Formats: sequence, structure tokens, C-alpha cells
Amino acid sequence: MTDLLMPHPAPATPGGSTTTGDCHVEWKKPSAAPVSVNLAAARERLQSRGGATYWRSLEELAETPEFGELLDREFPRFASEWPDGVSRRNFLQLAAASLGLAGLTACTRQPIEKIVPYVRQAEEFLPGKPILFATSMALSGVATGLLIESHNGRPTKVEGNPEHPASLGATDAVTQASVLGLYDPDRSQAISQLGKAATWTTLNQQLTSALTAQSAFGGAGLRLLTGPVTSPTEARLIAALLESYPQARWHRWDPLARDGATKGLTEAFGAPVGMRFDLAKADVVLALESDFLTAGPGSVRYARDFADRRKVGHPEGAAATMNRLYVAESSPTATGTVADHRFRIRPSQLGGIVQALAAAVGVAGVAAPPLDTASAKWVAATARDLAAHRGAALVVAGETLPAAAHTLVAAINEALGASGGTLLYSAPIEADPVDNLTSLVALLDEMKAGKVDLLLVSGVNPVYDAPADLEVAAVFQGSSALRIHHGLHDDETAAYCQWHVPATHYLESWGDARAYDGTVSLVQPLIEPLYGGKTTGEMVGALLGRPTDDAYTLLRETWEGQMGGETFESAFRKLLHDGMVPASALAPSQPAWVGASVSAAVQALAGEPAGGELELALRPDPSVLDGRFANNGWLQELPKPITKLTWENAILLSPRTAEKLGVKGNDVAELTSPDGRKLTGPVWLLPGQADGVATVHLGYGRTRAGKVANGIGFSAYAAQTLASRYGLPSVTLAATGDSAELATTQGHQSIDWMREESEQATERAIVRQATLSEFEQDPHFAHAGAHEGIDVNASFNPGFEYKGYSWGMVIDLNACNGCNACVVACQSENNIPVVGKEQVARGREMHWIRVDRYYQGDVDEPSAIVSQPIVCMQCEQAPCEVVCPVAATVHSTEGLNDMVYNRCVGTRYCANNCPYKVRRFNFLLYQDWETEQFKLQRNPDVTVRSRGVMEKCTYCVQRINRARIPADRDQRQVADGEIQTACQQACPPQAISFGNINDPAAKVVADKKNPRNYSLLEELGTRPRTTYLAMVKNPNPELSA
Amino acid sequence: MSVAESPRLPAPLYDPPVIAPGHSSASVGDKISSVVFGKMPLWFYVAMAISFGGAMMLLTALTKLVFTGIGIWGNNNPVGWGFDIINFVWWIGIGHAGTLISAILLLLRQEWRTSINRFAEAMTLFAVACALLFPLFHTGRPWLAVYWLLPYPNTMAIWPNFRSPLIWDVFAVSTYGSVSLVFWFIGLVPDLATFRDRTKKLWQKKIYGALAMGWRGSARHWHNYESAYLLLAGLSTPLVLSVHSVVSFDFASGQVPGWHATIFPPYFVAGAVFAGFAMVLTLMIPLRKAFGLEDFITMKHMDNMGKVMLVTGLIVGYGYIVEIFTAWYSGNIYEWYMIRNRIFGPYKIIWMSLILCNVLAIQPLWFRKARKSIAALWIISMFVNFGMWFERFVIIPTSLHRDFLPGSWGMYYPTRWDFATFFGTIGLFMALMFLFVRVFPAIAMFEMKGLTPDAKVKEPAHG
Amino acid sequence: MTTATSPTTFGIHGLMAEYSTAQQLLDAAGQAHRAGFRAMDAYTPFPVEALSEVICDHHKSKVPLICLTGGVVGALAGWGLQIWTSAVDYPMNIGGKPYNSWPAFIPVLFECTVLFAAFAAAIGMFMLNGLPQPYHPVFNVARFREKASRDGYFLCIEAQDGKFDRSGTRDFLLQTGAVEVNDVEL
Amino acid sequence: MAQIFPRSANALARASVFVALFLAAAGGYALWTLAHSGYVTREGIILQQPVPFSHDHHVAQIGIDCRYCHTSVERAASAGIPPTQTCMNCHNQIWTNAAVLEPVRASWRDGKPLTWNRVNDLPDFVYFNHSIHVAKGVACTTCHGRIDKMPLMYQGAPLTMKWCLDCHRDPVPNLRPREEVTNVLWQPPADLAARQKEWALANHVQSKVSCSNCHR
Repeated sequence: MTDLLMPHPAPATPGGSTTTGDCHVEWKKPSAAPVSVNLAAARERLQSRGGATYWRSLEELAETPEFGELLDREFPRFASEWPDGVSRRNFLQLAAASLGLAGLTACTRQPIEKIVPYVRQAEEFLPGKPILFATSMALSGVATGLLIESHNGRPTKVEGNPEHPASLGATDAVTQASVLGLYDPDRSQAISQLGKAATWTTLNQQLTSALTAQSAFGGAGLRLLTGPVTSPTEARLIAALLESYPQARWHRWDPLARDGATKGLTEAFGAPVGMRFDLAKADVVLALESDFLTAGPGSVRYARDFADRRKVGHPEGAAATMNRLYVAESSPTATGTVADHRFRIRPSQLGGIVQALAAAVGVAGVAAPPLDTASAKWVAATARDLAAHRGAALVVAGETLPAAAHTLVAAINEALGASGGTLLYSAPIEADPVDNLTSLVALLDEMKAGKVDLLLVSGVNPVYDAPADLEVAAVFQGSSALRIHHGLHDDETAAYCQWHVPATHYLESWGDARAYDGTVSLVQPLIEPLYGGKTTGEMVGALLGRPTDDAYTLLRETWEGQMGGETFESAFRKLLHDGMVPASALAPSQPAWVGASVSAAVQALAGEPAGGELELALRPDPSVLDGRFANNGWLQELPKPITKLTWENAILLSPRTAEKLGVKGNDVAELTSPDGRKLTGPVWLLPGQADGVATVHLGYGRTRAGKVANGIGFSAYAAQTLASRYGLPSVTLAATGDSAELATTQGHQSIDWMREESEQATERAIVRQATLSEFEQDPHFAHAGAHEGIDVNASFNPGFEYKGYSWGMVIDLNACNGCNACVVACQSENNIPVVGKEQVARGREMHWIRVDRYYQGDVDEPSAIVSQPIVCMQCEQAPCEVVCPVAATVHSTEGLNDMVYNRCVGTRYCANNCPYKVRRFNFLLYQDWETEQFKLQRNPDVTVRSRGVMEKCTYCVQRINRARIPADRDQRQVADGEIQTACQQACPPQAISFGNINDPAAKVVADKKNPRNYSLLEELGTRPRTTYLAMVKNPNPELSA
Repeated sequence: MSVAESPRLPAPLYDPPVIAPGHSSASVGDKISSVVFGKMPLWFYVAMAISFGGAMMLLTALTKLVFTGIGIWGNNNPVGWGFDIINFVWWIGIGHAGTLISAILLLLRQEWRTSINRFAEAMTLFAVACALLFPLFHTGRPWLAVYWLLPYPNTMAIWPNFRSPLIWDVFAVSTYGSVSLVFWFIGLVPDLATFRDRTKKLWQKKIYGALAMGWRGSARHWHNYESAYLLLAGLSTPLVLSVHSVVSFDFASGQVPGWHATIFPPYFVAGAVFAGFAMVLTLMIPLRKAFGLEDFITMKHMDNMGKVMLVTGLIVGYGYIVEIFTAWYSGNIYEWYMIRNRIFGPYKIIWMSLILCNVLAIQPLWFRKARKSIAALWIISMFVNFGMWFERFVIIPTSLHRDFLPGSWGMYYPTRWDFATFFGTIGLFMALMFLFVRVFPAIAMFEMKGLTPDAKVKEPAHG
Repeated sequence: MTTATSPTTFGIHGLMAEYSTAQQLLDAAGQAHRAGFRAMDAYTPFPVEALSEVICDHHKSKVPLICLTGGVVGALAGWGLQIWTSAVDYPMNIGGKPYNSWPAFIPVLFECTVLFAAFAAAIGMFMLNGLPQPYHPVFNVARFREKASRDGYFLCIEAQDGKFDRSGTRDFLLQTGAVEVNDVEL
Repeated sequence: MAQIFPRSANALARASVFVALFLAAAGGYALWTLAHSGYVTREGIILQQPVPFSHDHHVAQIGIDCRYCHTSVERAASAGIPPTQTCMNCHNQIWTNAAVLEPVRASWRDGKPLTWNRVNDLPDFVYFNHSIHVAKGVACTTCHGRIDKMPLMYQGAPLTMKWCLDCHRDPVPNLRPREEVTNVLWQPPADLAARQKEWALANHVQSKVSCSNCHR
């Protein structure tokens, strides 16, 4: 009689049933009408879910002390002493309790708990004390250095590695969410042949016979398909493979690959080069259709360097510090929101803009094409500004620009003297860089021609994410080759291969990879592979006839080869400890310019088709990217920047365009390309979107990704063709007559709502901002006009004094770009449940941080878009506390607004009375109590909340205690920076500072002294401990005039 | 209490008697007892069955709620309170007429109260019972709330937070409930004695006898009785005013624009009386017809209740105007936006219905013609019943859904479970009312007898 | 010079006279009072203030005093509870409000006062009236049982009264205009 | 027909009033006692264990220091339950074939952990940290009772929130010198109260009653 089986996370296919791998599970949507089951049935389902292998592996796991410790109270079960809604029997107990025994006490008899100690215990091991390990995560081959928090052998939290150049201690949202990917119960759990469980040995028998056949004619039928590879080990093994099978071919495919740039730069310099930016040096930056601050290699580091130039304190010197960002983009991105000048532009116009810029900054051989006045003015001003900052200027071209545009941008950067300063060329970080699309097409052609006998597909999913006109599925189907798929999921491509081998998650793997700047980063496992599984290296190893050599051996080989010597042991240990190879960044170089390339590029651009009435832009999704993270509940429920959409993609249109096309928000519409390809999806009105452009995010409409992703959204790859990988210059759109409900956390799906919201935000000075010049005139602009001469904190009450520690936080709105890293970091640190689309649509998302988005100016043409992270303000005079009837939320002596879950009875009065609306209520049983994998992920230092209790941001009180108790033990003060909240630590631009506001030396105190510092809704007299630093924009006078 | 004075007052223009002429102590008692001891018509059992069905629906809804969670309702973030608290306030409001009529009108020596007070008190009790369900079941963990909100020594060494209006509520509403119960029961005792003596069946004699506790109608009894009854009336009067004031504090002492207003207490109390009288009329009119009690519940009562509704209705209307004015005059952007949002925002239809029901619909009551028309009175009372519910909707969700930070704004949509719970309480309420009418004297007999000529005595000469 | 005699002297509880109107009863009670009878009681279906005054010998009721006491106790209890729990036993910093936030304690203080006072008044009334008392000799009179709560007006002079004597008192009662006089068995 | 009720009904009626009052009081008292009883708090209840381990024997008679087995008590939140290894350090020399120790030897042989029943079990929403209590001079026996007098282990204190708060509000009377914390036979000095104040100062002992000290 209870909704025991609240799916975690909830599927978007209501009541539907989905087949995942070899197990078939009925799903019910988490809703007012939950499934009614008894425990036995629950257990049955649980078993039917994972399949035999999964249970075996879990039992094995159960033998290990790590798992034993799990059973210990180390792992918190319930916030309430009652397992809310587990069985009828429990309810009766509970009823009895409230009548009888409970009449006098809150204590109730708990079940006897077990303690399972180690048999042999490691020396350095301290029960309950998390250990940090250095490793790194590769995305499209490019590594970011990480530190992983491990509780009793369970990786629970991802942090950036402060030593690592690509991270400097921060991480982006997908990296934060990657730990959930490790515990994804839908990961494939067994080697399978034609859908039946098989073994590594049998696979290798088949391989050997196939390979012996191949060796006869130099492996002419052997093909390898992987993503981009930067890993020295993988590169070494593949090289070895190609050596022993000279006729074999190595193909690459990655939907996120920056082919345009690779090709364009190859054109410009005659050979592939690596390129990275140094934004610390950049005074003026122009981004063309590029979200370089939150997406793509190095974005975390870029965000940091960029923001450091905008964290201005006092006006003097501010002008010198502050950089200026111009962004021209078709659809608003996080990068666009921090721009000083954001220019809405259609993708088809970019070519012209680039040429005009090139001409304006004096690139030889480029003539300015005719532009409309607005663009012309904008380009002229921007170009002048860029030119004026020669040597400190930079133009960043987005990956969706055509290769020719990249060539021209390279030329522009040359003209601006960027190279060697704001922009560094080097050898490519990728081993044997190729044009992914060409490479994939080549493979498919050969498969069609029947030239392929043995194909290993490792870690890529072309059947789902390749352009539709390649008809990969059909080609695979038609091919006679022995196809082996290796990946985390038994996915769309696996369905078209005879063999599937589960891959290890990076947290289970040994390996290495290069960072955006070439720094070699080590990958070491935090946990035994949950379901066995192989690394790409091991797969190639198997092809090399070394099926038994594990990834560790292969990795050692590489580095023994590199470093050698008898000191190797210690040296290698140090590598693993640091997580990277010191000073392995690729040396900057100045490649020679190929003169002809410019004119070639100009011609190529001339060939680009002109934009029609309505253009289609296909872009990776901000949360799930190309779809590889689609089965990650945290990312699905993450409100996408700007749109605040969750759980699906949509056809994004500007209000004007929608009006012109006669569609409204939430209408289901059909996009038709000239060659008759169709996309059907809900329309979403997005202020800030360029008129005449329909943007659709990739990564949805998965069919074999898992319970989370299957069937939500629609796949935009269906409209993708060889010719139009990033969109179509001309499409038509027509409403189908249906409408859809989309789950958004802000804006409430109506343009009027957004208008009112934004108007009110401005009237209420929620986000305070000024231009640099205004700031120089009045450093205290953030307080101008606001209740002058009134002490908003005046009170009849003496109030409380906070001696000793007194925690406070400052969020710099000038640094925040709304990238969402903090939201996921908070979710994984604080055991925050995923509630599912339907609950989000009802306004019941549980995130402790939300990033509010406001438009400035008219929503039809917003002058700017701002993001404002909202956490619990920890008010000294908290409205929530006074109204709680049971004193479940009260103030600590350190000024924290403590939320005591186990005392909470859930009247929700506190949430009503919170002016910042940061409190979240467990309306239903949102926590998944039964999926073993998710239990492994939870943070044992944070109570897992159950149904019926309120929760909210605690300033990561568990981290405070983790630092304060040892300090107290050693009779010393907690040093500044010793405590970092999860959001603060993850934040790429480091917009958040936290610390003891009684410590004059603390950074947070310095920030609170910053004239830009203001408290939200201060007139309510709540005395928030969290304050904000007002925004200062640095517009180009020429344009703002 | 002697009523010899009444003739000396200037005769009002329109003054029907409070009890039809020709009634004696005996006839009053017999007539009223006959309602209980007589046979009940078929419609009574049908109606009873329907209301009982409603009560069962409530039971189902609450069971579902406890097993599944508040999530089955429409409540969300930012609208933490929806139907649950709307219904709570609505029921409490209705529950005010009883005590007001019994207590305040008693103190004001309004004789016309006597024929309706018993009924109104019963209504109070049942309305309060329905109301009490909501604060308990709207919590996320009612099995804890049921005792954690009470101050009792426990092994956690922790107490409720007496600064919280919800705790004030717990005390106010439970006090109100129990005092009303006592008041009602004491009023019943002499009539139970009458029943004890009237009924022919022994088992009934025993039950009524036990409840009457051996009441003999002795002069010594009446002596203490009258004094106690008067004291209870005196205590209930401030109590009834305090209860809805405290309920209004739930909002008035909050931060939310639309809640944080000083006029709430008086405006809520007036609203409560307004709603209470409306509900009394709604129930009384059919009842008096069904059991032929026109002699005791005369046009005089209808007329007076109409007047009370008009007055309190106007006070409520004034409250609306003051809210708007202060919001504008204060220059507080949040308050002013809140008002604009009520009138022009997504829930404007509710606000319009509110004005229609609570302000416009009662205007006919200015005219005696309307107050003389049973039909008109009943229709108007229904309007008010709805109107007062809308008022609470306007105050609670409409204020919450758009407060300080535009980024946190949301919408509130009730679910079928919200409606099931609401209509369920109405079913429970009606079922209890029917039971009451069936087994207890719906009109205070001994007080009515006091109004008959038999009760008129001359002061004795002392010697 | 009245000497109290035990009820058993006459083997009855007293004599019960019935009158046809409240007025007659009132007059009769007056006469009895003047005649010096004190241990007597009158019974009416509705309160008759004047009658109570005669019977109770113009004594004021004690209920108000009990009620007041209840109120005072309630006030102190409510106030004490709040101050002790919030400021003494477990003081907590709740929204920066002082431990003793007395203005916030007024509502509960008030409710406790009313609650205690009301219960005191009710309980006091029952106690003073000696209720519950389901059995009482007067119920032995059949006429009383059927009319007392309807339209019967009775006066009962009890045997314990010093001036009581079975025949004399009966005559006295008849001569006050009683319709009928009955013995009230013990 | 005579009266409805017999004369005795009066006595009965009055009596019932008092009986009701008495029952209410009794019920309240019963619940109060139950809530504080070992049945609910588990104080003093002995649980079945795979091995009848005697703290009495190991601590009182052999005199092994607490920290020999509970190694992390000074450094971590959890005092640590000794790994089988620790048992075997001695028991591969002495009592090498005692029947009662078979489970231990088995565990050592097959590398399968022993599974004990938790005796001192706080609710999962309570975060107790041994190291800080020890550092402040709160003795093992203060919360665990005289384990040196426990042939079989049982919970030595109620471990209710009230019980915790009693000490958290005024820790001083429960203090010892840090070095005496694990000494089960410690004899308090004559001028205990005075000394405790000094120790409190020395170890920066403060009263800690904020919710987040224990609940997160």
C-alpha cells in the first residue's frame, strides 16, 4: 500500500515499459497514483532488474570489507526513525507507536544492526574517514585532472585536482555527475554474444581464429573504430596493432569532435596543430557561436582565467583588470550571458561576419562582404576594439563553424598578434588527428564494399549519433563482418554487433590521457569494476593477442618504456599520487602560415548556402551533450542554462519567430528539411534566441541508453546529414496541433510570465549591476537609492553575538556564468534525490542550489541575460525558524540555520515563510531505498532524507564538522580555505567564497568588504549570511552609445 | 431571566415574535422531542447515507495520504499550503457562528438566539472537528506531528517552539473545541433529563439518564447552572474572538506579501462570523422546513441573521478595500505587486468570484424583502459559503505563488485528492449533523420553555 | 429552635407538592420559606430565577469563585510552561529572537487561562450540584418522573428539616394550593 | 415502574470519575517508564555474539588498553572494531584451539569477516565522533559503563538525546585528564570539582548544544 518503487530517477515514459539490455522491467511513473506492492514483490522486481550477473557481482562485492562496512551504520538509512511507507506492517507499528509508546518518547526500537570489521585492515585506514585519490576523466579523449573522495572504498564525490592545469580544483557539471554514471544500474553487466551471456574466453577464441585469418593478408579486413585518442598507452597499443597488421585501418568517430577547427587549422598551417587559449592575457575576446567558457576542452580552465579578470574590487585599477567579451551567437549560451556585448546572429551570417572582421582587422586578401547596418556597425566597433588591443585580443570560433571560417579566424588571430600570447599553438594533443566524419564515412563505405571482416567498436555509438543519411544501422546490419562492441551500455550500436563487451567506467580503470594543453594525466581505479568490464586498452590488447594482460600492466609498460630505470617504482607511484606527469604540457610553437589558405577559405565561404526563412541549428545539449550522458538522472534533471528545461529537448524559437510562424510555446511542431527529413518536438520560446533560427539540442530520443534516457525527447540526429552536421540553412516548421507539457524550473512556459518575472526582477533590484564607468563614479552603486538613511537591521531585540566561528558566503555575480557545476556538485555531496519530469513539472525539484535566470530589457530582444545562484542565505534572523512549531530548524552558535530532518514533521510553514524560497520538501518518497548501486554512491556524512521532511542547503555542515573537529582536537583554529562547500569547490570561475566572517584575514571577509557586496532582500531585515557581489559590465562605449 | 421589559421598548417597524403564539412549556417540549422520538422520514436516511459515503471518501483519501505522502495533493514549492489550509481556515470560520450565537448573543440578551443556539453549537463542534483534521494531516509526518506539537516531557529533552503561530493554533483550536464541547454539553443536560423522562424505551431512558447525570431541575441546580452557563458564555466570547485572530496570525506573522497585514485579526473574525451565519442559514432553512419548526425558528431569526450577515459582510468587504489601499499607500513594491497579481494575475478569476460572492451577492440584504424571502436568504448564504472559501484561496495560494524572488515563482493546481479530501470533510460534517438531529434535541427546550407564558412570574414579596 | 431530625425519623425523604403553574410554586416556596422551612427544594422544567433565590436563601453561587481560581491557575501554568521550556530548560536561538520572547507567549497564555477557567466552571457546577447523581428519592414520585421536566412544578420539603412533621407539613403544603401532595420514599 | 437507576448507581457514578482520572495518570506514568526503560533504550541488554567476547577478561584481568583494539578512537569518528588480525595477534599463541574461538580462526583462515551485533547503536541521523570526546577528556566508561565489569557486552547508558544533552550542557563534571581517558580503574582526586575546571580550560571544553553538532 505504498509507492515503495519510486523509480530513481523517474522515467519520462509514463507507465511505459522499456527493455534494457537483457532485463525487462515494468516502470510506473512517480505520481499521485503510485504502484502498490508488498515487500516480496519488490524483492522479485529488484532481482528481475539486474539479471543474474549483476547479483553475482554484488555478492562478490558483499564479501569485501568495503561492502561489509556499508552494512554498518556508517551508511545512513533514514532521516526519520520510521522507514516511511515500506509495508503495511510498518504502518501498523507506526500507528501503534503514535498511540501508545510514542505518547511519551520519540525513540523507537531500531532493528539490531550488524558490524562487519575487516579481517586484515590497511594501516592508513581510518573507519569513516574519506580518502582522496588523484585520477582523471577523459571527455572526447581530453582529460581533466580530478581528486575523488572515497568512503570505505566507495567513490562518492568528484572534485577537481588543484594541481592540474585543466582543472585548478574545479570541475564542470558532467564531470560532477560522472560518479553517478559509475553506479548506473543500467550499465551492461556481462559480455554477451547475440544477446546471450558469454565469456571473455570464448570471445578471445573467436578473435584468435579471426585474427589468424587476418594475419594472412596483413589484417586488410581488420578495422578499429574509437573516439579521439590522446592516451599515450592506447596510442602505443593501436600503433603496435597497425604495425603487426599493416593493412588494418583505425577509424575515429565522435559527434563532439572539433572537426571544423582541426580541418581549418590544417588548411592554415599545412599540418594539424593543437590550439589553446590563455585568457589571463586576453583584454578583448570575441566568441563566434562558441560556448568556450562552459563547453569543449579546457573550458573549466578558461572560465577560471576569464573570471579572474572580472572580479574587480575597488574602482581604481578596475579598468585595467577588466576584460571585455563580445559574443555573437544564434542561441543564448552560458558564455553569452557573461558577455559585455551579445549579438544575436543567424549561423548562416557567420561566414560574412568572419570575412568582414578579417577585412576590418586587415587580413590580406579578404574583402568585406555587404552586411546589414546593425551587423556592420557591430563588426566595425568590435574589430576596432580588437585591433586596439593587438597582442591582448582573441577571437574564438565555435566548433560548428565551417572549416574555412576557422582558417579565417586563425588569420584574424594572426593579424591580432594573438599567437604566443592569448593563443598558443602546439603539436596536436590527439594521436593522429583526423576528420572524424570522413573517417567514419570511409569505414562505412568499406563495410558496404564488404572489405571489413573484423570490426572493434570501442566507446562510440555511431548507430545513434551519426548523421542520419549515413544509415549506420543498415550498413552494420548488411555487413558480414564480425562486429564487437565495447562500451558502458548495451546501446544502439551494440544492438547491431554480434558481441558486446562491457567497458569499465573511468573510476574503475587504469589508463592515461592528455589534457587540453597536453598535460599527461593518469587514470587510476577507485573501486573494483562492478561488473567486470574492459578498458579500450585491454580490448586492443586482446587484438594484439594479449587477452590476459590487464590495463595496469599495459599502463606500466608505457611508462616503464618512457621513464625506465630502477627508480621507476617510486617515480610511477608519484605519477599516480599526483595524477599527472609534471611539465608534460605540449610546448607552444609558431607553425608556419600557408599563404594560399586565406583565399581558399574565402572561396569556400562564398560557397556556403545563404540562410532561408528559418534556419535549423543542431547543437550538443548543455547537460547530456551528444547523448553519451543521457542515462544520468542528475544531468537529466539539471535545469539547462537559460531555458531551465529539464528531462528533454525542444525546438527553441525566439518569441518573434514563433509569432511569425504562428506557433506558441508548448505546441508540438514538425520541422521539415528540404530533403524531407522531419523532426517533431515541442516548441520552446526562448528570449535571446536569434530570429529566424530554430535551435534543437542533440542527445535525446535514445532507445537503448537505459531506464532514464529511453524515449525522452526526440533525436535531432534524424535531421543530420553529411552536408549539414550542425544544421540546415533552410527548413520549414508547422504545428501539428498537439501540445506538450515541458518540465521547467523557471519561467512557467509562458512568454508573459517571463516578461513579468524579468520586469519585477529589475524593479526589485534582485540582480544589481552597473557599467564599469558607473562603478568608477559610484563604487557603492549596489546600495544606491536603497532605503537611504534607514538601518534595515534595526530591531527591538538585542540579537545574538557570534563569537568564535561564524560562517558566511559571498557569490560574485560578475564571475558566475550559470554553468550549473555547483548544482550537480551539491546534489552529489548532499544525497539529493532525483524526482523525475512529472514532479519537476509540478514544481517539486529538490536542488539545494538553483540558478535563477533573468532577462534584461524587453524579452523579445533582451539586452542581457543574467544568472543568479540562490542558496540558503542562512539568515541571522531567519523567518523560517520562528514559524516552525517543533523547533526543527534553529540557529547554531556559528550562525548556521540548522535543519534537523529527524525532528521535522513537515508543516512546510518554513518554506512558505522563506523569502528566498530555498527550502525543498520531500512530497513523496523521492529517495531510492532499494537500488544497491545508488546506495553505494551516497555520502555517509549526510543524512538521507525520507518522505515528509523539509531540507535545504546547510553550507555543507558535514564539511564544516569534518574540518572543525580535528582542528578542535589539535586545539587550533580552522584555517581559511580549509573548509570548501561543494558548490564553491566545483565552481569553475570560483565565483563563491566561504569562510569564517569573524576571521579578518579570511577571503570571504575581504569579499564582504568589496563595495559591490549587497544582500538580497536586505530590507526584510533577515540579515543573510550569504551575500552577492553586484555585476559590473564593461561595454564598449562605441556600441553602448 | 425575565423578559417583562420588551413591551416597554419602542416597537420596531418589523418585529415578528421569536416564538409563535399559543405555545406552552409542555407543547414546546413535546414538539421538539417529537423530532427525535418520532419516526424519521425516508429522505433522512437517504441523505444520511450520502453524507456517510462522503465520510468514507475522506477516510480513503486520508489513508492514501498517510501511505503515499503530501505529494498526492497539488502542494508544491513555492505553494506549500493549498487546499489543506484553505479548508482548515474555512471550517474554523464556519465553526464560529455557534459560540458567537450562544455566548455573545446570550450576553447581549438576544432572546431570538435561544431557538438556534443549540443547533449552531453542534455545528461549531463538527466544523471544528473537520477543521482539526487538516493541520494534522497536512504535515509530512502526521504520526509524529500528532504528539510532537504538544509540550510533553520526552527523552529528547526538546519542546515545541512557542514562538510559532502553529503552536498557538494548536492551543487555540483545541481550547476552542473543548470549551465549545463543555458549553454545548452543559446546555444539553436539562434537555437530556427531559428526554430521559419523555422516552418510553428503558434502554433510551438509561442512556439519556446517564448523560443527564441525574438532573432534577431543582432550584438549587438551576441556581449554580445559570451562573456557570453565564460564566462559560463570558469566557467563550473572548475565546471565539481569539481563535480566529490566532488563525489569522498564521498568516499575519509571516513574511509573505498578502499575509503580513495588521488588519488580519479583525478581518478574519468578521469573516468567520459571516461564514458561520451563512452556514447556519444554509442548514437551518431546510431543517426547519423538514421538521416543521417554523414556530420556533421564525422570520425574526431569518431577518436577524440576514442583518448580521450583511454587517459582517460589509466589514469583510471593507477589509478587502483596506488591503488594497494600504498596499498602494505603503509604497511597498512587493505588497503592491501582490495586489495587482491578485486582481490581474493568473488567479484573477478566483478573486472576481470572491468579490461577486462576498461583496455583491449580499447587497440585497439591505432590503427587508430579501430578508423576508427564505429562498433569497438561502441562495445568498450559499454564495457566502463559496465566497469565504474563495477568500482563503486568494489569501493562501495566490499570495504564495508569486512572492519576493521572481525566479522562484510557480503555480498551484489542486489534484483529485485535494477535492476528495475537501468534499470528504463536508460528508463527515453532514453525517455528524444528521446524527445530532437524530439523537439530541436540536433546539434548547428548557430555554424555549423559558420564553413561553408559563415562565412569566411576578417577583415575590419578601417577608 | 429547630432541632434537626434524621430522615429516618419519618421513614421518608420528604413531602412532594405539585403545583399547576410556576407562579403558584413560587408563591408556595415563599410561604414555606417564611414558615421557616429551609431543607426544601423546588423543581421546574426551566430556570426561574426568583425561585432559586427563595430556595437558596438568597445565597450567591460559588461557581464564579471556582472559575476565577481556575483561570488564575491556567494563566500561571501557561506562562510558566512557556518561559521554562523556552528560556530555562532548553534555550534555543530561534530566528534571532530572545529566549524569553514574551510577546509571542501571550496567545498560549490566554488560551490556557480560558481553558482552565471554563473547565473549572463546568466541573464546579456539577460538584456543587452533587452531580452525577442518577438515583434520587424524588424520582420515586411517579408524577415527578413524568411531569417535572415537562410542565410540572414541584416543591419538596425534606424530612430532615427541623420543622418537618409528616401530617403538619402535608396540611401546610395543601393549603399553599398544591394540586397534590405525595410522600417521597427514601 | 420505579427509578431508572438503583441507589448504588450514585456511588458507582462518582467512583467512575475517580477511576478514570486514576487510569489516565497511571497510563501516563507507564509510558514514561517504558520510554526510559532498557526495552526501548536497550540499556543493559546483552546481545548474542558470534564469539562470547569478555571485556571483563581482556580489560580487567589481562589489562589490555582500550586503544589496543579500538585503534582509531583518538583519530576518527568511529572507535573502530578490531579486525580478526588483532584477535589473532594473541590467539595464534594462546587458546589456539579453544572451541569458543573457532569462529575467529575460521574468519582468519577463509578471510571471511566476523559479524558482530552492534551494542551501542545510535540512530543513523546522529553523527557521534569518538575522537573529539576523547580529546576533551571524556572517558570511555563515561558512556560505555564499566566495560571491565562486563563478561558479556551490553549498552552501559541510555544513549537518549536527553542523556547526551545532560553532558553537552555542562560537560565539566564528566571530565578527566586526557591521559586517563582509557583508564577504567581511574580514581578521582579529592578536589575533583576544582581539577575538572582546570582540565576543562586546558582542553578548551565548551558546552555544545547546536543541532548541527550531532545532526546533519
